[in-house]
Amino acid sequence: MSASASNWLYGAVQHRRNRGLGGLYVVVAAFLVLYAALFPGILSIGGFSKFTQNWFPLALVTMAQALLMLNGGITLAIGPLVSLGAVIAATTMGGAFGVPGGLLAVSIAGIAIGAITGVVVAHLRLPAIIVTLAGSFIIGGAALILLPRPGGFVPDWLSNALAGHTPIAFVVLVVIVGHWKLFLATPLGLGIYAAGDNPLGAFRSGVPIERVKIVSFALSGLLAALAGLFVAAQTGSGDPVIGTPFTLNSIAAAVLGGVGFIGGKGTMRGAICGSLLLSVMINVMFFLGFPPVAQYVAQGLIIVGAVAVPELLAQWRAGR
Amino acid sequence: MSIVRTVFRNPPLLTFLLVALVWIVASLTLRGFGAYGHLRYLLELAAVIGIAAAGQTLVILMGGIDLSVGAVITVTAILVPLISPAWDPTGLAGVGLALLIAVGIGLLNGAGATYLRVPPIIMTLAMATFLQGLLVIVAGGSAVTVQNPAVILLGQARPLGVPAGVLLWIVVSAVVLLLIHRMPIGARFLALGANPLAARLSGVSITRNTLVLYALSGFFAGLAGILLLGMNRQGYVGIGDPYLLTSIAAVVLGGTSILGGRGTYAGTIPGAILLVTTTALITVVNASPGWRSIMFGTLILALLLISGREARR
Amino acid sequence: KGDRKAPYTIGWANIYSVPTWMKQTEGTITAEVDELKKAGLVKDLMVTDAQGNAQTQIQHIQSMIDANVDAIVVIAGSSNALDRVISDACDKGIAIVNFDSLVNTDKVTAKINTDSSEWGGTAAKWLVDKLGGKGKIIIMNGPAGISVSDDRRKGAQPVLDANKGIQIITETNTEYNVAPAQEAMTSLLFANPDIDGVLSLGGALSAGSVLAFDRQGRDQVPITGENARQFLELWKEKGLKGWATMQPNWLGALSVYTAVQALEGKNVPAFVKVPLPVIDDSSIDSYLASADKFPADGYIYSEYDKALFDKLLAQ
Amino acid sequence: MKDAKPLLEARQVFKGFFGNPVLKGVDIALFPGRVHALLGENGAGKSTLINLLSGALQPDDGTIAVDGQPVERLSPASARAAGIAVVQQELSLAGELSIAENIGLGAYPRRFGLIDYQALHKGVRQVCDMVGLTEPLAMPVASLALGRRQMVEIAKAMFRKPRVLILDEPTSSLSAHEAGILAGLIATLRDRGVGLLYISHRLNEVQALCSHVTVLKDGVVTADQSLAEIDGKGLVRLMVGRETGELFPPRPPACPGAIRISVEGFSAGLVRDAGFTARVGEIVGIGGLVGQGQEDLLLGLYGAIPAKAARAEIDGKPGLPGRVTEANAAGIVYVPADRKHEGLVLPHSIASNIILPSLGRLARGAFRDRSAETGLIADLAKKLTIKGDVARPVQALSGGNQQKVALAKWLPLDPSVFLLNDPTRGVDIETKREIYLMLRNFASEGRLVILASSDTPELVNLCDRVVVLREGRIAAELTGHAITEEAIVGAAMGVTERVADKEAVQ
Ligand SMILES: Nc1ncnc2c1ncn2[C@@H]1O[C@H](COP(=O)(O)OP(=O)(O)OP(=O)(O)O)[C@@H](O)[C@H]1O
Ligand SMILES: Nc1ncnc2c1ncn2[C@@H]1O[C@H](COP(=O)(O)OP(=O)(O)OP(=O)(O)O)[C@@H](O)[C@H]1O
Ligand SMILES: [Mg+2]
Ligand SMILES: [Mg+2]
Repeated sequence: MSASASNWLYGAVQHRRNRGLGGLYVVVAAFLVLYAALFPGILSIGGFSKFTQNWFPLALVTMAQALLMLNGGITLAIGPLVSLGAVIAATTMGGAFGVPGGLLAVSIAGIAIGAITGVVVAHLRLPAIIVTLAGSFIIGGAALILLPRPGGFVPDWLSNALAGHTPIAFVVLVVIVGHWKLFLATPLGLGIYAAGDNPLGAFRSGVPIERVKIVSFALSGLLAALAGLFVAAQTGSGDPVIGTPFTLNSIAAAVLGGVGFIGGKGTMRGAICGSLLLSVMINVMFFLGFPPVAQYVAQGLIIVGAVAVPELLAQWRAGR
Repeated sequence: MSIVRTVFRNPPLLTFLLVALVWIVASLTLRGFGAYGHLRYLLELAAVIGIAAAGQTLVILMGGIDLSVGAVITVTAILVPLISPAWDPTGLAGVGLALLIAVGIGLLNGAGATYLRVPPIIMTLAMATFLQGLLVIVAGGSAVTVQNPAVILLGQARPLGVPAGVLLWIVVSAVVLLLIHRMPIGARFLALGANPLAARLSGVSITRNTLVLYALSGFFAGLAGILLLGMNRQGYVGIGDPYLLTSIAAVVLGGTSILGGRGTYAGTIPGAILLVTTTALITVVNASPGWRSIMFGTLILALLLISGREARR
Repeated sequence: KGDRKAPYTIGWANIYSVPTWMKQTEGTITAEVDELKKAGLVKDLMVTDAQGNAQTQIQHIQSMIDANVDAIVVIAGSSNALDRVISDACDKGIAIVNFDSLVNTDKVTAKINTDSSEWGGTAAKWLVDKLGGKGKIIIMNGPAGISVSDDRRKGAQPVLDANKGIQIITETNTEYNVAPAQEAMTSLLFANPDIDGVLSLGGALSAGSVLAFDRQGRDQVPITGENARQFLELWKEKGLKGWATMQPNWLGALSVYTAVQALEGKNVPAFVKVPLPVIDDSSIDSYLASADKFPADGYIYSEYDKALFDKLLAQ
Repeated sequence: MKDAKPLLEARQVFKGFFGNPVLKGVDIALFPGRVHALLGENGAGKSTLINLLSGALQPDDGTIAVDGQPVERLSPASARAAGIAVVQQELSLAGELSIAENIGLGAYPRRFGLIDYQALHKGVRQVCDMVGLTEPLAMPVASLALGRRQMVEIAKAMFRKPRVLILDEPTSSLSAHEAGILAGLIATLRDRGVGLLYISHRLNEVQALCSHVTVLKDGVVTADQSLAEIDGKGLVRLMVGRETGELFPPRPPACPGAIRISVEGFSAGLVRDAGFTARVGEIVGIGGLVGQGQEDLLLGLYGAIPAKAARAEIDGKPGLPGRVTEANAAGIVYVPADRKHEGLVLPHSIASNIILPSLGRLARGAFRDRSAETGLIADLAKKLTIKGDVARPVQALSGGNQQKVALAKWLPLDPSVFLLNDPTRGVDIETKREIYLMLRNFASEGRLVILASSDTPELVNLCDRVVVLREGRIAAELTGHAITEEAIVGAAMGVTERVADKEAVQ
C-alpha cells in the first residue's frame, strides 16, 4: 500500500477527487470552527470523543448508503438493518461466545442480508429501491421477533471502550475509511465506480458487474449492521426500532456530500463530510440556543444552503 | 400466447390483473373481504395514495423524487380549516387558497432544483423539514377540525354509492393520463427524465418544465391532503407522513422506472390499490407485529417479482 | 448534590415535539418554569427536539452536559438507549428527572410516571367486567417495539388469562393516531362480524376505533381509552359504554418542580408513582365541561397545583 | 501467411434481436499480421459481429473459435484472457474515473491484490505516448472531448497488449492528424504479428491500411477477398448493391447572400476572441485538431453554454441567444457529435425522438395532434430512409441510423441556421452522400450551414469556406480553392502560422 500511496498517479487521482468538494469542505469547516468557538470543550479528549461517538453511526450508515449509490443502487433498509444489528448484538453478547460471538453474528447477518438483497437486485433484475423497501419490512420484522421490546445485554467494558471517554470510535472510523481506501484500490473496488457509471461499458471491459453489485450490497449490509452494533454498545442494550431515522438521514448525508443517484458520481469523502455536517449542525444549533421550531426551519435552510451556496459561488465565479 | 406476451410487456395491465387476482383469491378465502362495502373502502383509501402518487409519478418520470409529499399533505390538511374564510358558505375559497399554497411550495421546490441546482431529493427533504417547523408555529402542533362544507362533502359524500374521493381520483387519473400521453408537456417530462442533456439541446426548457413539474406535484399532494382531511374530519401534524413512502412504492410497483423516463400513471393506479390491499390483508392476519411486518415485506417482494422486473440491459 | 446555586438552568430534552400530547406537556413545563422564574429559582429553559431520533436525543443530552445545565428533564426516545449518557450527566451532578417514557438505568434523580402495567390491567379489568367475563374482543395496541405500548399490553394479559370466557379475536399495532387506527379497525370490522368489546390501549386509538364502527354503521361496543378530547366527546355523543384513564400532561410540570426541589437540596423519591386518574360515566361530564380549554385533538388532563405535587413528592 | 492459423474466427454465426435476424450465417477469420477490413452499410451487423467475436454477446447459432479451437461461451473476461481487445464504437468508458483507471479497467496490474498504481502509471504512460494522449493521466475522462475519449478508448485496447485488436469505427471522431497517428500504430501492430479487424466508413482509410476485406450486406457476407483485387467503386457496389454516383455534390459558384451571423470578440468555453461572418447560402466548415474549441463555438452560438461577444449580430438583430429555446426561436438548430449522450433520448422510440422539438408546434390547443404527428414522422422517416417500425427504441438502431434521427428531428422546424457537429460521424457512405446533398440543398434554399467536422475530405469538398481553430483561436480562414487538406492540417498544427511569422520576419 505504502508503495502505491506514495505513487504520483495515485496521489494525483486522489487529489482530483477533491475538486467540486471545496465548497462543502468550507461549509463543514465553518461549522466545526463555530462549534469549537461555542463549546471549547470539544477540543479536549473527552469532548472530542463524545462528539465523534455521536457522529460515528451516522458516518457508518452514510458510507453504507454511498457505497450503493456509487454503484447505481440505493437502499431503504439501512434503518431496520441498524436495528437488527443492535438487536443481534444485544441478544448474542450475553451468550456462550460472548463479545466475539456477537461481533461475528452481527457481521455475518449484515453481510448475508446484504448479499441476498444484492442477488435479488442483480439476478432477478428488480429495482433496488423497492426491493430494499420490502426488505426493510422483513428485516424490521425480524428485529421485532428477536427482541420485541428494548432490552438485551452488552457488556459494560465494550460500552466503555467504544462509547467512553476515549476517541476509540473515531479511531475505528479512521480504520474503516482506511479499509475503504484499500478496497477502492482493488480492481473489484474500482469496479463499483465503473459499473455504476457505465454498466455496459464496464461489462464489455471485463468487469464482473453482477459480482460487483452483490459485493457492494454485502459490504453495505456489513457497515449498517456494524453501526447497529455500535449503537447497542453506546446505549448498552438493543432496541428493535432505534435505527429507523437512519434511512433518510443516510441518503440525505450522501447526497449532501455530492453522491449522485445515477451511479459513479461522487466520493466517499464527500459523503462522510455530508454526515459530519448533519451531525455537527445539531450541536451548533443547540449551542446557539435555537428553539425546536427554529431548529426545524434552520435545518432545512442549512441543508439547502450547503448545496446551493457552493453552486452559486461557482456559477458566479464562472460568470465573471 | 401472444396475449400472454402482451400482458407481460405491459406493466400497468399486469399490475391491474394482479389486483384482480389478489381480490378474487382474498374474497374467496377471507370472510368479509369481498363485500362491496369493503372493496369500496379499499378504493377510497387507495384514492388518497393514488392522488398523492399522481404528482410523484410525474416527478419520478422526470428523473426526480419528491420527499415533501407527506409534508404538503399535512400542510393543506391543517391549513384548510384555519384559512377557510367565514364569508364563504361553499368552502371553495379555502380549498382554493390551500391548493394555491401547495402549488407555491411545489414551485419553491422546483426553483431550488433549477436555480440553486440543489438535487431534488435534498431540496424536497429540506422542504419537508422546513414545513414541519412552520406547521408547529402555525398550528401550535395541534389538530384542527374541519367545518368547511366542500371538504366534508368530498370526504363523506357518496353519490350513487360511489365515494366522492374515488370520483375525484378518477378525474385526477384522467387528467394525469392525458397530460402524460396526450399533451406536449408529458412528452417533455419523459424526455427530460430519460436524458436531460439531449432534451435540453433539443429545445426543451429544463427550468420551465421543472417548475411546472414540482408545482403539479405540490398541487396533487395538496388535493390528497384535502381529501384526507375530508375523510378524517380532522387534520393534525403528521397526518401526511404515511403517504410519502407509499406514494413512491405505488409508482414503482406500477412499473415506472425510478431512474426516470419510462413508465406511466396507468401503472400507479393499480399500484396504489395493491398497496392498500396488502395492508388490509396483513391487518386481519392474527400474528405478532414482527411476523406481520415480515409478511408485508414478503408480499410486496412477491408482487414485485411479477410486475416490476426491469428490462435486461 | 446541593453544590449548585439558584437560579438554575434547566434542559428539556424532548424526543419529539410535534404530537399534541407533547405540545401540551411542553405547555405545562413552560408554565411551571415561568412560575419558578418568578420565584427566582430558574433562570433559563433550554428546549431540544430530537425529531423522534433517539440517537439525536443522546447528542442533545451530551450537549446539555457540555453546556453544564443544572437539571435535565427528559422523555426517553428509547427505554435503554439513553442509559449511558444519562448516567454521565448524573456523574456531573446534574439533576435528571425522567418522566413518561422511562429509561432503564436507576442513575437518575427521579423517575416520574403512572404505571403502564396497571394501565393495561385496569382497562382489561373494566372491559371484562362490562362483558360479564364472556365475549370476543379486539385489542388495539400502540406501535410495536416501544416499551410503553408493550407494558400496557403485558399488564392486560394476566386479567385476560384469568377470564377464560374472553376470546381475543385479533390484535393490531398502529401509531397513536386517529387515521391509522380507524383504517386498521375498519379492516378488522369487515373480517369479523361479531365483536363484543374493544380493548384499546391508549392515545387516539379509541377515537379511531369508534369512528370506524360509526362509519360502517355497526353498533358501538364497550371500549376503553384515554383522555383524548375527541374520544371523550364521541363517548358523550354516541352514548358509549366507555372507560378512560390518562397519562397526565402535568407530569412535565411535576418533573421540573421535582428537579428544582432536588437542586434545592430537598429529598425527592427515586420513583414518583402518579396514580392513574379514571374517567367513567360519573366523571366524564366534569372533564368535558373544560374541553374548550384544550386543543381538538388534545388531552383533557386533570387539574394540578403545587399542593398536589408536594403530596406526590412526599410519598 | 497462408499456412498461418487464424487467431480468431467466427464460423457460420447467426444472431438476432427479438426475432429480427441481424447476422445470418457469417464467416470471418482474422490472421496474424493482417489488417482485415469489415465493411457494410449502417445496420449491416458489423458491431454485432464484433460483439460476438469479443464475447459481449453470444451467438444464437454457430461458433467462435480462438486459435482454431471452438470456444463454448466466450465472455468479455475470457476474450481478454485470450488476447482479444476491442475499441468499441459506443465508448465503454466510466466518466468519473481517471484516464489511467479507465485504460487499465478490467486488466489492472496488481500487487498484493491491490491495483499497482506505479505499474499502471508506467504501462498507461507508454500506451498514451503511443497514441499521443498528453492530458494528465489523473484527469477524469468526463472532462475530455469526444475525440480525446476516443483516443483513450484506443489506448485502453492497446494497454491489453492484444494479439487480436478489433477497432469499430475508431476514427469516426478523429481528425486527420489523430487518424494518422492511429494508422502508424496499426502498421506497427501488424508488423508485430497482431491480427487486426478494422471497421470504418471512410473508404480511403480502409484502402490505405487494410489488405483484406469482408463485406456484410443484410446479414450475409457478400465478399471476402484481398483488397488488392478491388477498387473503391467496387467496394461501394458490394456494400450498397448497386452503382452509386459521386460522394460530394458539385459546389455551386460562390454567390454570397446576406450576412446571417456576424460576431466579433466571441468567447465561449475554449473559444477565445473569435470573429467571423457567415452568410446565407453558405456551408461554413470548422476544422482543427480534435478538441480545439470547435464544439464550444457551436454551443456558444446555440446558447447552450455561456458565451459573450464584443459584437454579435444574428439576422440583423444584435446579441447572442441566451438559451436554447431562444436559439430555436431564432431558427438556429444544433446536431451534436455525441448522439448517444447529447443527441438522442435512447430508450425512447424513434417517433418520440423525431417529434420532440416540434411538440409545441404540432399541438392543437393543449393537446397533441396525433395524426399530424404520425404523418410528419412517416414523412421524415421516408425522406431520410430510416427503415422499419418507428415505435422501436432508438437505441436499437445502428449508429448511422441514430445519426439520421438526430438530424431528422430538426427538419420540421424549417431552421435557417444549422449548427452541425460531425454530422456524418459513423454514417455509411450512401447515407453520407444523402446528407451532403441535403446540406447543399439547405444552403441553396437560402439557409446557413455551419459544419464542424473531423473528416477533412468533407471540409475540403463540401464547404464554401473553412475556419480552422487552434487552441480556441481562429488560426486560418480558407475560401474556395485555398481549401486543401494540406492547408487545413497545416493551420491546425500551427505550421502555416509559423510560415506566416517567417514571412513577416523577412
Ligand atoms: N441538468 C440540469 N439539471 C438541473 N438544472 C439544470 C441543468 N441544466 C441546466 N440547469 C439549470 O437550468 C438553468 C437554465 O438552463 P437552460 O440553459 O436549460 O435554460 P432553459 O431551461 O432553456 O431556460 P428557460 O426555461 O428560461 O428557457 C441553468 O441556469 C441551470 O442552472
Ligand atoms: N441491443 C439491440 N437490440 C435490438 N436490436 C439491435 C441491438 N443491437 C443491434 N441491433 C440491430 O441490429 C442491426 C445491426 O446493428 P449493428 O450495430 O451491428 O450495425 P452496424 O453494422 O455496426 O452499423 P453502423 O455502421 O451504423 O455502426 C441493426 O438493425 C440494429 O438495429
Ligand atoms: Mg456499428
Ligand atoms: Mg456506425
